[in-house]
Amino acid sequence: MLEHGVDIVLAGSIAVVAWRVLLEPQLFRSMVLFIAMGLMLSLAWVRLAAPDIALAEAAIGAGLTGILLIRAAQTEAAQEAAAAAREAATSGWRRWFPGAGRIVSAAAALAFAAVLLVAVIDLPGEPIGLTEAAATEMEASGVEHPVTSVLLNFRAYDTWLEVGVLLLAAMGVLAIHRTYNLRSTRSEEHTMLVLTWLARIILPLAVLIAGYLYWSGTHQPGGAFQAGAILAAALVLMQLAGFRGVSGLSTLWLGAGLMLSFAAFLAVGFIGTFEGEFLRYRHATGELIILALELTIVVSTAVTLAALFAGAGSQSGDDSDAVRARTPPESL
Amino acid sequence: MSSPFEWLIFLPFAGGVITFLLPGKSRPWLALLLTVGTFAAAWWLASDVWREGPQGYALGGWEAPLGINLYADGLSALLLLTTSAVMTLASFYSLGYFSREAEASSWTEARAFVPLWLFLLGSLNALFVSRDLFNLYVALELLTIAGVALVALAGGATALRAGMRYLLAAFLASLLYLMGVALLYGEFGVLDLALIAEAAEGGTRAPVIALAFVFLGLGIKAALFPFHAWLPHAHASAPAPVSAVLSALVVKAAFYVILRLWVDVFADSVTAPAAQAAGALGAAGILWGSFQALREQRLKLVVAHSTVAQVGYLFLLFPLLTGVGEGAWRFDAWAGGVYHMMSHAFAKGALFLAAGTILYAYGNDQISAMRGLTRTLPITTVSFGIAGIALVGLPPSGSFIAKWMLLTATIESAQWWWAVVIGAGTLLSGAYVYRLVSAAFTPDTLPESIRPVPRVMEYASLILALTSLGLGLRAAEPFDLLEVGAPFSMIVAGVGT
Amino acid sequence: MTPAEVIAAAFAVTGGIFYLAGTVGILRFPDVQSRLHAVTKADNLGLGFLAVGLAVLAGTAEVAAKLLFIWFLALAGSATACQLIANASVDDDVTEREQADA
Amino acid sequence: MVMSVFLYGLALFLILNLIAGLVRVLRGPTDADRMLAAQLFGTTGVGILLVLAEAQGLAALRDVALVFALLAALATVAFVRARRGPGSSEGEAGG
Repeated sequence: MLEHGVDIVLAGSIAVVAWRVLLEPQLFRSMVLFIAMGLMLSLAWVRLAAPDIALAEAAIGAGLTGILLIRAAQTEAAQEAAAAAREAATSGWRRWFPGAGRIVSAAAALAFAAVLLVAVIDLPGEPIGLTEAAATEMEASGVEHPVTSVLLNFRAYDTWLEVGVLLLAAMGVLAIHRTYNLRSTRSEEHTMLVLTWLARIILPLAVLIAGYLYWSGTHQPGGAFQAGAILAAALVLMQLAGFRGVSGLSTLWLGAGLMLSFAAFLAVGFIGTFEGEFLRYRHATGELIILALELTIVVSTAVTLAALFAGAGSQSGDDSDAVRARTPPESL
Repeated sequence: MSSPFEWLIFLPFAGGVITFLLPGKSRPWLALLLTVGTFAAAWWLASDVWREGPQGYALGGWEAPLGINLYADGLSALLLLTTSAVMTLASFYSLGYFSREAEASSWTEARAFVPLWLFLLGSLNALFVSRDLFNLYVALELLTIAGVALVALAGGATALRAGMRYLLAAFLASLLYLMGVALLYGEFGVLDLALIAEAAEGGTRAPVIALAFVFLGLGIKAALFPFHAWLPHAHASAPAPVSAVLSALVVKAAFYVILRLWVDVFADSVTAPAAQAAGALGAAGILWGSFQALREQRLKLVVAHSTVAQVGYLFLLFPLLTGVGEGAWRFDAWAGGVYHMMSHAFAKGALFLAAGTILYAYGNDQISAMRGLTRTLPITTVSFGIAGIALVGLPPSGSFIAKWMLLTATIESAQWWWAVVIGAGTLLSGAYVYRLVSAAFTPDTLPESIRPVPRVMEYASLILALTSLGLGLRAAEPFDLLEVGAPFSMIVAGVGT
Repeated sequence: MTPAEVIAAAFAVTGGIFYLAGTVGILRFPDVQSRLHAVTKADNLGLGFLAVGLAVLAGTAEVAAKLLFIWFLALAGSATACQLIANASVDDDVTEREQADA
Repeated sequence: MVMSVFLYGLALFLILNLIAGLVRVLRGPTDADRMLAAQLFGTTGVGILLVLAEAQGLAALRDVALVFALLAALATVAFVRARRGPGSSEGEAGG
């Protein structure tokens, strides 16, 4: 009985908080509400008995998203954009119909929710899918956790390309900032003792916990992406505390860190073609290969996410390239 | 590595990794080599398909439903060939385009450009051989992120804003598609397209809402009117080779997924009213895009708006295929549509490259500034003219054949209103192409300073333009290839079942 | 209910009361510096009692150790965070006063 | 059975606490207040996760709590570090 109470309160508050996040005129308030929503979403995954996703949501939602949003919200550009949006919302025809935009978007969202509800109700009642097939073949995959065997063996190709998506995001951010060298980014002052203290405590523990999640991924919820996200958060904390985090890496090492996992999949795939098909590794070596690939995912995820953060913060660089990037050329 | 599938995936992605890690002036040359290699792999796959019929490949040795399977029939093979051909020529072009030694930025641009470029090629290949609903999602994501990054590479506020808009639109589209995929998985319990097609046969299990999500998401990515607003500025602000492949290939990739799902997988589930609606949006796109192209003052924006119009033609396929009986016109319509995809890919690639050359030489791309182009850049003028002919669909271009087949299908299936739309679109495109060509042929005092243009840039666009023309002269082989694994057979259609 | 469950429930309820106190504190106290106490003292104690209760309930040393570790992490994190917030709010106050003087 | 009801009741109570804390985010008045509320969410969230781990019998949820506890302070650190110049992050009063 009470568990339904938990679910109803949780679902209702997620909807309300999401609504406030969207409508909140003040940027910072909206961001803090968004962080709270991330926590609630993680709880929702818990209630859906999906600890793998709850872990990912915790590592990325609680750690990195919050940091990125708060930093972004406090830049002057963001404040100006928010002010301009507020201005636009109260000018022109909207002055005559205050709240018209809200009503329209609310109606659209409700209609969408209703359609989605109908679609979900229409689904066949009995659980179908590939769960059983995955369980039958799990022995041949080399690991004992079904999620890992799907991600790292049956559908390793998808995972590889997803690693590529992450990599491309980082490459894109670095390309936009016109540097593959994060050493030029502004580093924080080393003044806050408390922060140094925190970084000294958190860093080793983060490595420990990431290692634990990585290792446990072979037989229980956990895994490489979550471990990588935690390490990334630790790297960002280092940077914020004034240490050289990922921005201490040279161009070559940064590139190697970003590429490691994608290249490792590529190499494993290539070797697999001698045995049969691309990405084939189902025999005795399966577990070793999966562990090795997961380790590369940990490293690359950590470096990539941390580089996204460092790259996004590199706007204050003063080299001529960055200046050029901000000045629009006469025509395009 | 004994299968062309392996090379198609391996070559571009390995190239992306290597060119990102190893600095050196040879980078663009390596990219060129790899695009040529990819073309060879596509040719290999196409000849396998030609001789032995549709090809399959089980990644990791795991057969569907558990694993991911690749698949190629005539349609995939033709699109793979088109992709690597256009990208090879655009790579040639970029050798010249990024060699601006004088500007400090050229090095960073080229350095960022080559790996992203190869990743884009890899994701296009991955998409055209995929036979898995979720794998298609991943390939689309990869494609989108590479595309956005390449747009933003141009630098400057305009390009960044355009890239951001592109990203947001594509992101919304991805989420819609993914939601549809989740619902389809809930309905069918598998992700493999062939298995879903089996389960959906007869149309008794038609998850309408899921399909609506999927097609809406893909429609946004394919810039179907009225979801096209992100396209013109994104395509016009990018560096020239990027503009070319975005308009020629990336938009088509999303359309390819629609086509695959519509005719191969859910043929019995889609309804005639839905097909008419898709056709109507396509028609609106043709008219609106052409109209905007007529009003624009900047060359690249004209060409970009024209893409919105040309994508519209593709959506006219669906009313000609769905719910109008089993007549011979169905193969005509289908093959005409696919041929239009290819022909437009080459023509639009040529136009964007030529526009980039003008921008490169003149420093701006105002149409009014194009005067005297015949004297300053004669080869570019010629490629402009030829690509223009192909775009309008005059004989002997490939578009002419494509439009002819579409027109035949509209008449035979007694849907004359689509013929009116095709006619009006052709007239409008004739008008905007004429506007450009006449500007080029207007003699005028030459601008004071013209930056010398590397020859390779001019010839790359010329070859692309000639290819789009050649498609009209040698149509037999492509059509035969297209028939391998095709949902509508020419022979069956000929018998008139 | 077994005696262990009764003890566990008692600890957990105590933890809940501290959480409630924390919430009341952050809502009712007059300024940032006072509200800091809600987090640093009440909530952390709440989590501590809760962890002890759940450890008793789980009954294994392994889980108990993990719960204690989690509590320690939360303590370290919130202690630092609150110190940082306190610093920031003091800066704010100083600025306000300077602005008032000017 | 009794224990299960008790644990879910406790979880519900903690969630309501969390929701009540949202009021402070809306009211402010300074950004520091809002950040403080976020910190409170972290501690409460860890508590909820631990209770649910016991109630649902999913040991893996303790790992989720562990990750939250580890990373809870990060947003605050970013907040303090990103403040540029005094007064710039001053929120408007009321809410």
